[in-house]
Amino acid sequence: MSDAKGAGSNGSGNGRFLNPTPMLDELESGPWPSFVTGLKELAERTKKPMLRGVMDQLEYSYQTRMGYWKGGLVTVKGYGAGIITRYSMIRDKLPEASEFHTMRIQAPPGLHYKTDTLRELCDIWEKHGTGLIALHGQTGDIMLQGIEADKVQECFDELNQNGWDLGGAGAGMRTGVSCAGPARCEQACYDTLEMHEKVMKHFVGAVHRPEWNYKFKLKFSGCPNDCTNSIMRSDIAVIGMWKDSIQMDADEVDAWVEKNGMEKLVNEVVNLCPTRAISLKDGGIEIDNGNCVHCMHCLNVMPKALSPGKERGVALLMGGKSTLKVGFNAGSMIVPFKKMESEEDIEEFIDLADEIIDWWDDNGLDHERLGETIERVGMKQFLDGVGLEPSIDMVTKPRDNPYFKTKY
Amino acid sequence: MSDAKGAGSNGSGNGRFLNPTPMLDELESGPWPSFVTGLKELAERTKKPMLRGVMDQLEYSYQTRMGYWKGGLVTVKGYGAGIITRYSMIRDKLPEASEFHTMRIQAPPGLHYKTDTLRELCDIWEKHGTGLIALHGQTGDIMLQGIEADKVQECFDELNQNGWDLGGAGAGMRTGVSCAGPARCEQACYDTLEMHEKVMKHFVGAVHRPEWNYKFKLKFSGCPNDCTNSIMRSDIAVIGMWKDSIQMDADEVDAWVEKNGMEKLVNEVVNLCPTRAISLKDGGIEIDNGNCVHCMHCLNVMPKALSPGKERGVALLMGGKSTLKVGFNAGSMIVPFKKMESEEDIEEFIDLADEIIDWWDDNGLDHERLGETIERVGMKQFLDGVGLEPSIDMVTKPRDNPYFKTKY
Amino acid sequence: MSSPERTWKTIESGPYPYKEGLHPVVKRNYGKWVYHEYPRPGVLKHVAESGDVLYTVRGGTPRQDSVDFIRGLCDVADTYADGYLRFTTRNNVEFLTPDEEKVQPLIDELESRGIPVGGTGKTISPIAHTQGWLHCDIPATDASGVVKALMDELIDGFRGMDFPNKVKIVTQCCELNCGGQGDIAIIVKHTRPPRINHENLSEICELPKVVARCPVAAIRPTVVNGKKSLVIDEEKCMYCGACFGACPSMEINHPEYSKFAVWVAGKNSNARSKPALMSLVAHGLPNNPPRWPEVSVVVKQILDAYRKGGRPWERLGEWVERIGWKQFFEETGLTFDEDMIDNYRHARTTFNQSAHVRF
Amino acid sequence: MSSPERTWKTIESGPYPYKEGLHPVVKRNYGKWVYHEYPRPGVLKHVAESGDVLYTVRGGTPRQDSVDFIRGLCDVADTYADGYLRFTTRNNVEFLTPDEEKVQPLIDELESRGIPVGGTGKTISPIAHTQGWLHCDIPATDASGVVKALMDELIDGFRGMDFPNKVKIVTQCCELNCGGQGDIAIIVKHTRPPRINHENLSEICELPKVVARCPVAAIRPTVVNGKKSLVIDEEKCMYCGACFGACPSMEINHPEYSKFAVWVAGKNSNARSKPALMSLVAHGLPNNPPRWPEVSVVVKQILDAYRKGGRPWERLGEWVERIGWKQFFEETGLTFDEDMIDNYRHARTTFNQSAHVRF
Ligand code: SRM
Ligand code: SRM
Ligand code: SRM
Ligand code: SRM
Ligand code: SF4
Ligand code: SF4
Ligand code: SF4
Ligand code: SF4
Ligand code: SF4
Ligand code: SF4
Ligand code: SF4
Ligand code: SF4
Repeated sequence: MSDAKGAGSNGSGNGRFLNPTPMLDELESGPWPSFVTGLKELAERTKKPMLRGVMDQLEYSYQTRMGYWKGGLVTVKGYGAGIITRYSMIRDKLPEASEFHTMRIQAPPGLHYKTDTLRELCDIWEKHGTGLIALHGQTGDIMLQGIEADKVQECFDELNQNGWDLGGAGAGMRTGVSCAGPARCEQACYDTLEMHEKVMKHFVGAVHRPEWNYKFKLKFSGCPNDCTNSIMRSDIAVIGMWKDSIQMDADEVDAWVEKNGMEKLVNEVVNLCPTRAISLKDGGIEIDNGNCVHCMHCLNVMPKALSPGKERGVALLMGGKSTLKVGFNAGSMIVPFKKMESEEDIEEFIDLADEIIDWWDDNGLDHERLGETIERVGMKQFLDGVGLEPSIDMVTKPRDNPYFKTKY
Repeated sequence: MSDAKGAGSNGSGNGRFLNPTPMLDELESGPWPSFVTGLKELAERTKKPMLRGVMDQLEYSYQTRMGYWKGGLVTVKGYGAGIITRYSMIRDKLPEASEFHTMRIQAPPGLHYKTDTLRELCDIWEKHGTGLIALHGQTGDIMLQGIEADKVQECFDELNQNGWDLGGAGAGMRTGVSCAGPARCEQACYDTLEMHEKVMKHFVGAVHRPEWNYKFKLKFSGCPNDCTNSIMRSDIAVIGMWKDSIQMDADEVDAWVEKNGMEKLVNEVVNLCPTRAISLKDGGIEIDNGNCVHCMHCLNVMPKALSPGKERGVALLMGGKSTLKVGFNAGSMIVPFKKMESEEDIEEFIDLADEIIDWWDDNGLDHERLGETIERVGMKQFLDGVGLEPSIDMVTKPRDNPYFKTKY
Repeated sequence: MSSPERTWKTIESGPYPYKEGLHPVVKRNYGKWVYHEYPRPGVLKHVAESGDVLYTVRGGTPRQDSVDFIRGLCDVADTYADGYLRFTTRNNVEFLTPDEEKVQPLIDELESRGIPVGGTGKTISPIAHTQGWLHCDIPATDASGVVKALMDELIDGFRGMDFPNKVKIVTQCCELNCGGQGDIAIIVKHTRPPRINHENLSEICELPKVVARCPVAAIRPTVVNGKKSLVIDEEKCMYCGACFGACPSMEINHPEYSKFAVWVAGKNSNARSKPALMSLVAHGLPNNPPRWPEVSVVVKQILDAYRKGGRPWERLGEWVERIGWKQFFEETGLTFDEDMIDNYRHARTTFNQSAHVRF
Repeated sequence: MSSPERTWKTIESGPYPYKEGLHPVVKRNYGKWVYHEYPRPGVLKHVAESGDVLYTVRGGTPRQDSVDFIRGLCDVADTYADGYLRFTTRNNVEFLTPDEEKVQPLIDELESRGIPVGGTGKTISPIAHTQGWLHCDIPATDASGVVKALMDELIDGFRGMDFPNKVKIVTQCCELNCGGQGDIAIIVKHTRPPRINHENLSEICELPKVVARCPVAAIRPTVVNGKKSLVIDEEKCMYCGACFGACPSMEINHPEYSKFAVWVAGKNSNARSKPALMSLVAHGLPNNPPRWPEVSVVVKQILDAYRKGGRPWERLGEWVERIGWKQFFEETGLTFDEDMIDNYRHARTTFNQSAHVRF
C-alpha cells in the first residue's frame, strides 16, 4: 500500500476538488457527526490546496497505518511558544500539505462565547489558515489547525488585535482550563472563571516564553466533582472546597424523600457516603460534618436540599500528570483549604504558585514534572522548600517504614 | 556510668551469690511475671557463674544503654547452623559471661507438650547450660540460652538422643511455626501440625546446613485468621482455605439471633462483612458465597452457626518478611487454593516449595528474601520461572501503567 | 517570518476575556445557582436564587470542526439562544436559554443538522479526543477516527440516560495519553522496541536528552558507521515510546506492532470513592482503520456488563470494586493474563497481600 | 569442639514429634471441634462433634523462663491438666482440661504463683518478645525489660476482655523487627548515622557485603590510615542500621541517639479488612531503662482512645480507618509531623491523591 490512491494528483477524476479518500469516506456514515464530512465540505468550498493535501496524507496514514508529520520551529515575534509546527515527511509525494502548523489560542475561561466573537474568529482563520478548528484541545486551547509558516505572524497580529492571545507549548506554563463554575453551576465554591483569568494573566510571560524544566499546568474546578479532571492533568489542581458544614434545607430533604422514597434515600445517599457520615434522623438525614470528606456525592444527589458550606475556598492538589515515565500520577492534597474570595486571595495563590515553580525549577531535572520531582526528592523536602506545613491531610496514612532522617 | 556497680566482684556483700543489680531489680516489682526474678532465683539456686555474669552484663547494659555481645561460630558435628554464638565484648570487665551461646531447638508443631518431655528437657539443659529457656522464639524455636562452646556438642548429643533436633539459623530453611489447628480449633481447614512436621522433615538438611542466599521461612496457619502471623513473617505462608460455600446451621443462626438480637446481627455480622456478601433473610442471614473473600469474620462471630466449607485446603502467600531494606513486606497470594488432605498433597506442596526455592536461589541476590526477589525481578518472571499460572487473585487490580513487554 | 512593515505591537493578554461571552441570564445569576435537574436527556435545567431558570441543550461535535460547522452552531445560537453558546470541557457544545419553549425546537434543529443531543447525566459523554494522524508528530493511530467509529456505535448511550452513572471514555493515539483518564480508555500499546535510524539520529537529536528520557535506562550511546548514535538494550526496553517523543529517529511506530489496549476504571471525580487510576483489561488489539471494529467489540462488552450490573451512582470502577475483578472478567468475557500483573515501580502495592480471595 | 570419644550418631529428626504432646481429649477430637466460647477472661471452652468439651486456661509468662519456672508449670499441669500443657504462638502458656471443676482451682493456682490469667478474646495479648541486651548482638535496647514494664501497666487489659477487639502489641530491640507487626509496636529508631570503627572493619567484615546491605547506597569503600575501610554518605544515610547487622564496625547503637518510635494499626489477620502495615505515630522517645515510662504513656494514650472509640470487632487500624487519621491524632493527643510523611520507595502510593479531606 505504498502508493496512496490518487494522492498528488490535482483533483481530476470525478470533477471534484478533492482526491479520492476511500478509507476516510468510510467514516462518513453513521449517526455521529463526521469530521471527514466536515473536512471534505470545507475543502470543496474553499478549494484550499492545503486541505486537499491533508486529506490525502490522512488517507495515506489510514492506508499505511503510520503518521507522517514531523516537528519544527515556528513562532511569532517575542514569543517562544504557541505554534505547533508540522512539516510533512512525505512532501515529495504529497506536496500540498508540506506545512500544517497549529496555532494554540487561549479560550475564554469557562468556554462561553458570543456568536459574534466566534464568527470573527472563524473569519480571521479562514482568511489565513485552513478553516479547521478544534474546539477545544485537551488543555483548553482553541486549536487553529493548518497554516503556513509565513502566514503565522500576520494571522496572529489580526487575532491579537481582536483580543486573542496564543496559548502554551513547550517547557513553560500551559493554557488553563476552568469548569462552568459560578456561571452555570450551583456547586461552585469559588469563582473559577475569574481566578483562571487573573492567574493566567500573571503567568502570561511564562506561557509565551517557556524556560522551565518542563511544562506546568493549572486547572480550575469549582468543586470536588472536578469537571476539568484537574487531579490527573495538572501540576496544580485548584479544586473548590468548603470548610464548615454542608448547608441543608430540611424542607427540601423532606420533599426529596416524599418524591423518591426512603429506600432510595438509604440506598443512594446514606449508604454511598464514603465515610458513613450520613445517618437517618426524623425521617430525614443528619450529617456528621466532622467526618465528611467533601466527596460531593450527597450534594450531587440532592442539589436542591444540600449545598456546600458557607466558608468556601479552594483545595490545592499538586503533581498530577499523564503517563510519561512514571505512569499516571494523580495530584495529591497539599493545601486542604484556602479562602478564595478576593483579589488578595488570588494574589496569595499566585505567590505560592511562584514559590512552587521556583522550587521545582531549581530542584527538578530536565523533562521532569512537579509530581515526579516531589516523588524523587521527597514530600518533606518539597514542603520545607516552599514553606508549607506538613499535615495529615496530605497522606492516606503515616509512613509504614522507618527509613527517615530525624532532626533531633 | 562507665563503671557497672558491683560488676566483676564475686558476689560478696549481702551474703548472696549475685552481685547487686539495682536497675534490673526495679523490674521485679509489678504484677507481670518478672524475668529478672526468675533469673535471680535460678542463679541463686544453681550458683552458675555464667548466670551471674549475664546478670552483671545486663545490668551494665541497662546502665550504659548499650549491648555487649558479639557473634562468632559454634556448631555441632555435621551441622552449619542452630547455635547462636555470643561472646562478650567486655569479658575483661565481666569474665563470667564471656560466652553465652544459644541453642535453637525445634519444638513440636502446635507447641503441645507432655510435662515429662519438658521436664526431661529442663534437666538436660540445666546439666549442660544455664537453665534459661525461652518458650518460644519468634520463629518457634525453643531457645536454650547460655552455654559454653565446649559443652555444645555433648548437650546436643543428649538432646538428640531424646528426640530433639536443632532449629535453623543463617541462610537456610528456618524452623517452622504452626497454629493450634485441628488440635484445638474448629476453624482449621487442614492439619497444620501434620503438614508442619512432614514439610520440615523434608527440609531438615536445609535447616542444618544453610547454603542459600538468605533465610527462608514457612509458617502454617489453619485459616485466614492467621494466628501465626504467617503473612508478614514467612516466605511461604500456608493458610487454610475453603473453596465451596460456608457451612451454615440455620438453627444455630436462629439461636444466635435469639440470644444476641437482630441489632447485633446487623451491626456485628452483616455490616462488617468486607464485601457485603451477607444479607438478612427470613430473620437469619444469607451468604453470597461467590462474593465471600474468606475473611473469617462471620465465622469468628458465630462459630457455632457457621463453619468453613467442606472442600478444604490451603492458600499459599509468598514473600512476607520484616523491615530490612524494603520495609515490611506482606506476603501476597500466589496459590489461592490447593487441596491438603493426603500425603500426596503434602508431597506436591514440597515439590512446589523446592521449585520456588530453586528459582529464588538462582535469581536472588545475596541477603535478598523471596519477596524482594519477586519485586525486583517481577511477578510474571517469577510465575514463569516456577511454572505457575497467573491469576487475578494475585493482584488487587490489573496494572495501571503500560510499561510491560508483550509476547505477540 | 514576520513581515518588516509590521506595525501592530503585541498585547500579551492571556485568556480571552470571559465576561463578554456570558449569557445575560448567566451574568444576572452568576454564583447564585441553587440546583439543577435533567428534564430529559441532553437537557439541563438550572434554577437560581432569583427564581431565574436556565435551560442548557447539549450537542455532540466532531471537535475537529470546520468554520462552516462552527458558523452553523452560531446560527443555531442566534436563533434559539440569544446569540450565546458554550463548549464543555469535553468538546460538547451547549446552548443556553431561559425559555422552556425554545428547548424542543432547539433540539429538533440540532438533530436536523446532524448534531446529536445528549451526553447529560448518567450516560456516555463523547470520547475525549486527541490529535492522531491528522496532526501529531508521534501518533500510532488516529484519534478522530477511532472516536467517530466508536461514537457511531455508542450513540444510544449518548442519547439515553440509563447507565448507572456517567461513562467517560478517552482515546489516546500514543502512550503519552494526552486524553487523560477515563472509565474506559483506548490506548496505543507498542509491542516492539523502537527501530533506530542511525543515519540521522545524531544530526537531529540531542543524545543525552534521549538517553535521559528512557524510564528504564535502556538506551546507551554508541557509534554506528562512524556516526554517534544510540543503542537499545532490548531486554530492558518495554516499548513505551518515551524516547520517540524526544527524538524522531527512535521509530517506535509500526503498522503491525503498534497495537491497542483497553483500560477501565479510571475516575477523576472525588464523588464517593477517591479518584482512581485505570487498569489494563485487554491488549494486543489490532490498529485497524478506518473503523477499528475489534476495539468496539471490547468496549461494548464492558459497557453492557456495567450497564447490567452497576447500581445507581456506581461509576465503572466502583462497580468493579464491589463485585471484584474476577467477576469483572467473567461478566465482560475478557481474559486476565500475566501482562496485567504490574511489574513497574510500585508493583508490590498492587499485589494481593492478603488471603482475601473469591471462588 | 566435639569430644573424640563421641559415639552417638546424630539423627536429623527435625521438629519434635507433635503427637506425643497432645492431650487425650485433643487426640480424640482432633479435627472435630465445632465451636468455642469464652466462659470468662483467660478461659476458652471448645466443644467437639462428639460432645466432648475442652477448657483452656491461659496464663502469661516472661518468656525468658528458668527451668524452675517451667518445672512449676509442669507441676500445675500434672495436678490440673492430666500432665499436658501447650504454649501459644505468643508465649502464653495454656493448660487444657475437660473438667469444668478444675478450671477455677487452676486459675487460683496460677495466680497464686504469680502467673496472671487472661489474654483471651477482645483483650491485650502479652507483648511479642525479642532478645534485646540479654542476648542479641545488635540490640539498642532490652526487649524483656520493655515488655515487663509495659505489661505491668497493661495487666488489667490482659485480664479483662473489654477492648473492641484483640490488641496485639510487639516490641523490637532494633529496626530489623524480629517481633513482627502489631496493633501497636514499640521499635527502636536510630537518629544518627553509624560511627565507623576503621580500626577493625576490614579485619572482621566483608566490605562488599556491607556495601550491598545499604538500602540507599550510602556506603562507599575508602582507605583510612592505610587500611581498607568504608565511608558513609551522611546525606543519604537514614540510620536504618542494616549495615550494622552485616558488620559490627558500623556502630549504629548509641545511648542517646537510639530512640524509640511507636507504630500503630498493623494487622496480620484477614478478618474483615486485609492485613495492614503499621504506621508511625510517635518517635524521638528516649530509650530510658529500666522502665521506659515515656513509652508507656504513649501506648496508654493510644489504648485509651481505642477502647473508648472502637466499635465491637474493630481492630485498632480499622477504628482509625473509620474515623480517619486526623481524628486519631486528636483523640490520642499525639502529634503528626513531617517525618511521618513517607519518602521511601512507594511513598507516592501513600499520598492523599484526592480532594477527600476532613475538617
Ligand atoms: C493537542 C493536544 C491533544 C489534543 O488533541 O487535544 C496535545 C498534543 C500533544 N501533546 Fe499532549 N496534548 C494535549 C494535551 C495534553 C494533556 C491534557 C491536559 O493538558 O489536560 C496531557 C495530560 C496531562 C499532562 O500534562 O500530563 C498531555 C500529555 C502529554 C505528554 C505527557 C506528559 C507527561 O508528563 O506524562 C506529552 C509528552 C511530552 O511532553 O514530552 C505530550 C506531548 C504532546 C505533543 C506536543 C507531542 C510531542 O511531544 O510532539 C502533541 C502535539 C500534538 C499536535 O500536533 O498538536 N502531551 N497532553 C492537547 C493540547 C491542546 C491544547 O493546548 O489545548
Ligand atoms: C531470636 C529471635 C528473636 C526472639 O527473641 O524471638 C531473633 C533474633 C535475631 N534475628 Fe530475627 N529473630 C527471631 C525471629 C525473627 C522474625 C520472626 C519470625 O521468624 O517469625 C523475624 C521477622 C520475619 C522475617 O523473617 O522477616 C526476624 C527478622 C530478622 C531480620 C530481618 C529480616 C528481613 O528480611 O527483614 C534479621 C536481619 C538479618 O537476617 O540479617 C534478623 C536477625 C536476627 C539476629 C540473627 C541478629 C543478627 O543478625 O545477628 C538475632 C539473633 C538474636 C540472638 O542473639 O538470639 N531477624 N527474626 C527470633 C528467632 C527465634 C527462633 O528461632 O525461634
Ligand atoms: C459541562 C461540564 C463542565 C464544563 O465546564 O464544561 C460539567 C457539568 C456538570 N457536571 Fe461534571 N461536567 C463536565 C465534565 C465533567 C468531568 C470531566 C470530563 O468529562 O472529562 C467529570 C469527571 C469525570 C471523572 O470522574 O472521570 C465530571 C464529573 C461530575 C460529577 C461526578 C460524577 C461521579 O459520580 O463520579 C458530577 C456529579 C453528578 O453527576 O451529579 C458532575 C456534575 C455536573 C453538573 C450536574 C454540575 C451542575 O450542577 O451543573 C453539570 C451537568 C452534568 C451533566 O451533564 O450531567 N460532574 N464532570 C462538563 C461536561 C462534559 C461533557 O461534555 O460531557
Ligand atoms: C492460641 C492461639 C494459636 C496458637 O496456636 O497458639 C490462637 C487461638 C485462637 N485464635 Fe488467634 N490465636 C493466637 C494468635 C493469633 C494471632 C497472632 C499473634 O497473636 O501474634 C493472630 C493475628 C493477630 C493480628 O492480626 O495481628 C490471631 C488472630 C485471630 C483472630 C482475628 C482477630 C481479628 O479480628 O483480626 C481470631 C478471630 C477471633 O478473635 O474470633 C482468632 C481466633 C482464635 C481462636 C478463637 C480460634 C478458635 O476458635 O479456637 C483461638 C482463641 C483466641 C483467643 O484467645 O481469643 N485469632 N490469633 C494464639 C494465641 C496467642 C496469644 O497467646 O495471645
Ligand atoms: S467542578 Fe463542580 S462547580 Fe465546576 S462544573 Fe463541575 S460540579 Fe460545577
Ligand atoms: S459530601 Fe460525601 S463525604 Fe460528605 S457527607 Fe456527603 S456523601 Fe458523605
Ligand atoms: S489460624 Fe485459624 S485454625 Fe489456626 S488457631 Fe487460628 S483460628 Fe484456629
Ligand atoms: S467470611 Fe468474611 S467475606 Fe466471607 S461472608 Fe463471612 S464476613 Fe463476608
Ligand atoms: S496522545 Fe500522543 S499521539 Fe496523541 S496527540 Fe498526544 S502526544 Fe500526540
Ligand atoms: S521505548 Fe521506552 S523503554 Fe524502550 S528505549 Fe525507548 S524510552 Fe526506553
Ligand atoms: S529485633 Fe533486632 S536486636 Fe532484637 S532480637 Fe531481633 S535482631 Fe536482635
Ligand atoms: S545505617 Fe542504613 S542507610 Fe545508613 S549507611 Fe548503614 S545501611 Fe546505609
